[in-house]
Amino acid sequence: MNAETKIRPPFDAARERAPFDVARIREDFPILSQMVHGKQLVFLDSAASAQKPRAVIAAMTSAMETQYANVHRGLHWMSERTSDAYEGVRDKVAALINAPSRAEIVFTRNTTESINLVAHSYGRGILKPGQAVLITAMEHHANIVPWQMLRDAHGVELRVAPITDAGELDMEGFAKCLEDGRVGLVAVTHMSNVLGTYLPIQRIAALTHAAGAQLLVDGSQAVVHRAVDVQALGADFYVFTGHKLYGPTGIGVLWARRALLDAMPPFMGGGDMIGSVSFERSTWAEVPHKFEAGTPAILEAIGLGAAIDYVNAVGMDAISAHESALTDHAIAKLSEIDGLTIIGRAQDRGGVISFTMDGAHAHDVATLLDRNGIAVRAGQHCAEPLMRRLGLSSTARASFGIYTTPEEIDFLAATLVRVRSFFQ
Amino acid sequence: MNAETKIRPPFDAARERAPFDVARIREDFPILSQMVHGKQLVFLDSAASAQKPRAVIAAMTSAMETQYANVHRGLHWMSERTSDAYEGVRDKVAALINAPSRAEIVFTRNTTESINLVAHSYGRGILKPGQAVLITAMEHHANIVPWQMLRDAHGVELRVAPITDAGELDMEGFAKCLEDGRVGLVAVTHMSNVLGTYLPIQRIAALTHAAGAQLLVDGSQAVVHRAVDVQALGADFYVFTGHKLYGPTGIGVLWARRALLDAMPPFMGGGDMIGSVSFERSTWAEVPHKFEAGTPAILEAIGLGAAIDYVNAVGMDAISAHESALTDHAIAKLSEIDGLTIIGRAQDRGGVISFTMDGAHAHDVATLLDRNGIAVRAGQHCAEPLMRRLGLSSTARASFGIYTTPEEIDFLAATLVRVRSFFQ
Amino acid sequence: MSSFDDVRDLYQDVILDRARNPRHMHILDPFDAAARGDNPMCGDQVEVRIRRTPDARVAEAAFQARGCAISLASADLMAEAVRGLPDADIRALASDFRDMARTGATHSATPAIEMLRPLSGVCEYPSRVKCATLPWAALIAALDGAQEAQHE
Amino acid sequence: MSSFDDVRDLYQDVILDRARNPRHMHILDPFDAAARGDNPMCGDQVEVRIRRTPDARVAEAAFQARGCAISLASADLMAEAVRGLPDADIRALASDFRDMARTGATHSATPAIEMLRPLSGVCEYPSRVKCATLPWAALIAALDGAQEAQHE
Ligand SMILES: Cc1ncc(COP(=O)(O)O)c(C=O)c1O
Ligand SMILES: Cc1ncc(COP(=O)(O)O)c(C=O)c1O
Repeated sequence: MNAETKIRPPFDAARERAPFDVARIREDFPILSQMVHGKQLVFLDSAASAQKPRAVIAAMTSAMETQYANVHRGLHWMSERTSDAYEGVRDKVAALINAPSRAEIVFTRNTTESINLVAHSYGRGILKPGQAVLITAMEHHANIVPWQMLRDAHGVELRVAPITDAGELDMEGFAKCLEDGRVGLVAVTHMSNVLGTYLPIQRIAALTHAAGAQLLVDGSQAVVHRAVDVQALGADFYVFTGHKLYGPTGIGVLWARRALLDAMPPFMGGGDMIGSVSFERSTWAEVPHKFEAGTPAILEAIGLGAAIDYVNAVGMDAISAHESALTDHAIAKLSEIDGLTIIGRAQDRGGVISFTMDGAHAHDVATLLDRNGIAVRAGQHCAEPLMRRLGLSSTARASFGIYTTPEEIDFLAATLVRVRSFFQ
Repeated sequence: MNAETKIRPPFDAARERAPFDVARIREDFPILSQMVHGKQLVFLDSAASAQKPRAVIAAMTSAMETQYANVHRGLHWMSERTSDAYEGVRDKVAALINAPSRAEIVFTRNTTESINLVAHSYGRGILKPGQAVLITAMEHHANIVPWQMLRDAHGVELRVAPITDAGELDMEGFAKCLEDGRVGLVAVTHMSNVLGTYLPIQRIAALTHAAGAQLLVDGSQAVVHRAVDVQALGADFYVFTGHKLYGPTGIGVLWARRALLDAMPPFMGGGDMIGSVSFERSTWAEVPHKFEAGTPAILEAIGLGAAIDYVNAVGMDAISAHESALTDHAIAKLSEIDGLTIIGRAQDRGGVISFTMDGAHAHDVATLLDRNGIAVRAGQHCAEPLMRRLGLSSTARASFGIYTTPEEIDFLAATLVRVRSFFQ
Repeated sequence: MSSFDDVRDLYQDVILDRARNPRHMHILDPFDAAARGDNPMCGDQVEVRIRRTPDARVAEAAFQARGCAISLASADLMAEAVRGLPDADIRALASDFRDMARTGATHSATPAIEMLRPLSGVCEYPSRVKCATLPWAALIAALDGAQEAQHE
Repeated sequence: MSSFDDVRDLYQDVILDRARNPRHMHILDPFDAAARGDNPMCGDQVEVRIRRTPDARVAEAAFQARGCAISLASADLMAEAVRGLPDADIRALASDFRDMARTGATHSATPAIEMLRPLSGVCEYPSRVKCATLPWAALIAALDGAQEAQHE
């Protein structure tokens, strides 16, 4: 944690010391005052994508209005300033996850591209046919399909570690998957987007490394809800997506240890990622540029930087405490509802709650909630194999963010009671 | 053009009939009133990336403030409306380039990703080792490096069609490259980002198809300056990037004929691109979704839609006429300057002018211009092999946009005269 | 207490009743054609089976499904509406139904489409339209001799 | 007429003079070590060659280059500044120079760094810093026995 403190930019001190004030935070999110079907919006779909604070909108607007040009290429003022702003976000990301070096931060479109990049460059470049990739039974499609494509193209095996009925990783089963020493890469979610389960990454990392494999952690959900320290976790790759962290769409992050990035061949080719180009042969730029072909998502990186500043100013620990309290409150409230079943009961869990309701399909539940202004998600949540494992075809899912209030959860619970009687 | 007229959304009629009024247009671009080094900004680097009109900024801001959620996944109002907005942009893009179907419009990050997608999915999926990809000697790195990587991974040959000293495609040389019938794909720029040259795409398409190959056209520059009709051109793939078309970064387009997209395997795997997923086997969604893995650049697509509405409202033909006049004016003015050489003298050319100056390196020229508020680019312009072909190590490049004025060009010319004497 | 008045255009009594007590949700055996429809985004699945009359009309249709009230009610009403119809009429009906689900309006006013009209309210719920049309996609696939409806 | 007063911090007379008439831009042959530096973004190239004294100092340095005024002047002043120095001093000088190019300030005030001080103005022009440091990267590569400077 020392390194982290050193790298992190100074917070707005006044703000930092202020107690967590959700009413004040809500004022930072213009969309929260919108009406939906004539009702006040109650946005409980942050796990799919979070809303954006004014600071993010302002940062992007201000760049477009006052300081914009392509990066890395220009000798003129606008280009220099824009490059500084873009590159500066690498430092913010590095500090956020306590990465040892800004050069290890690669910008992508989203988590999905980050994982595909690794599946392509590390998968085809470093893994050998016959080796295996190990995932878990609770992964998002983004952490399944790229490995299937790698398997089919490159002849690696895809293994799946089992989970328990409580929705936790079956650690014995996981260890067994590593036993034959053929696993080269383990790729697991840090927090399940369906069950809310946090995986014990440090233990997983120890087992993974003992088996001689590398560890990729999908931080899409976790990085939003908790302070993340990739070094303390023992991850080798860590990926996440900007739009769930209150940032814009179109920007994601791949962090990997420098030695891995250096060893990996590039993913896409084009401008900005080259050393020199001739028709016969090209050489690659140093990391991270080697992995950023073409004009990057400049404005989106700037927006992500503002989002990181924002959560830092509020304080990741305060956010975490707020969401923990909300989650406990929600579990208590929803558990009282007759015929409602909460899916997953992991010890260590975050602000994502999936549930089913007897006699009412998740779609119908979601539609009725929507007509009351409440946005929840219903379906398979891009985790079809997990749903199959749980013996479910779909769930409704309420997920919380920095701006969620206990009153919203009470309203959700009250409305669910009405939904239940509507369908009975 | 009939189909085009039919598909295109109705313009703001009043605006459409108004004569092209550059002063009024400039008011739509807040950044143009910025000062740089205490001087009025004269932005002549639009070919690297264009500035953004208020309409684009407003569309993105408004989405974030009033109507945002993840797409394709939600049953709630915010998600439905956001999906409609995102999907609606496909229609706008299809109309812009007169694509036969909205399902043929794939959103990517930028031109570079679009070409890499084709190099990967069409290249590895359809082309056979031993076949060849034919490019030209005036391509941007984005249309060189992906094919080199394909060559090295998949055993196709990379051929390069020669250009003339005037900076045009050598049509005889091009035809010769097709003679042995081994070329499976031709990939050419529509307009050179260094020379301003437009390539005769219809003739190229005829030769390409006669040789049994498919044609990819890199429209990064052309689509900004001219009305593009992919069907009239005879292209099979057409790619461009949003940020040069007055849209945000982080969004690009791949158009391809449906039959090609259907035949191509996916590029990246993850959410939103699947039919169904099991650990054993996954199936893919229909096009275009098959090629859009993960949360797309939603806000950026919305911004691109606003940019397309904007250029439509001004009128692509009016823009084209304005820029033609500017280019003629600039060529006349710059040609008067002693010791200044304009690079390339193609018959059909657009608003991008590269030049060198005796006794002054392009960097030094760019720095001195910058100190006078004038943004030009200097260097190799991501086209190292072209520079080598021209026997140059770098050029300065002035490029024009919808907001460029003759007075700005006069100021450029006058300042260049001063630069020349400074270094003499 | 829980009237949800503003959703009664979608969840009409007929729909709720059919969803709770579908009349045609059973395994038809023997059968002459069958096909599945899947909506992988949400996990809905339906299998439609038909038996033919000697003159190639649909003698009976039945389904098995996992899905929401809208999809169950739609499947159930569909099974009833297509009984006794020749393929051509069923195709026309499917197309009219699809339009109704999207726009609320129909081209014809046959008894069959009238029976389906309680589902017209779905047009106000764009993301639910697929729930209503999935059984029809499966039925048409069965008529076509396909095993699976195409993903939309 | 064309004073461009505000760029005189960068383009001092020494710089313009050295760029126009470099004293050390020639092919040194024979030589003891050589390395290239490339800036592919902008097309600049430099090759630096050195000849050693019997006691392993730099007897002479010379360069061939294609580049802007800043890079030519920097290479030319460098060739002069490192003459007679042992490797350790050259490395220290290179590091001091790099800092000066970035920040305008130096750690030392040796005659060698003083000779390079006219280039300190480049710190105000962030995208030109590389132009000034490229010859130094090539020189250090030559001292290291490498053939090419690393891309930054
Ligand atoms: C002709 C051409 N092709 C490709 C590109 C690459 O575009 P992007 O960097 O947005 O991928 C550019 C612009 O840089 C270009 O001018
Ligand atoms: C755990 C997890 N992994 C991956 C993803 C994919 O993120 P994206 O769609 O931004 O690539 C998500 C979110 O959808 C997620 O929750």
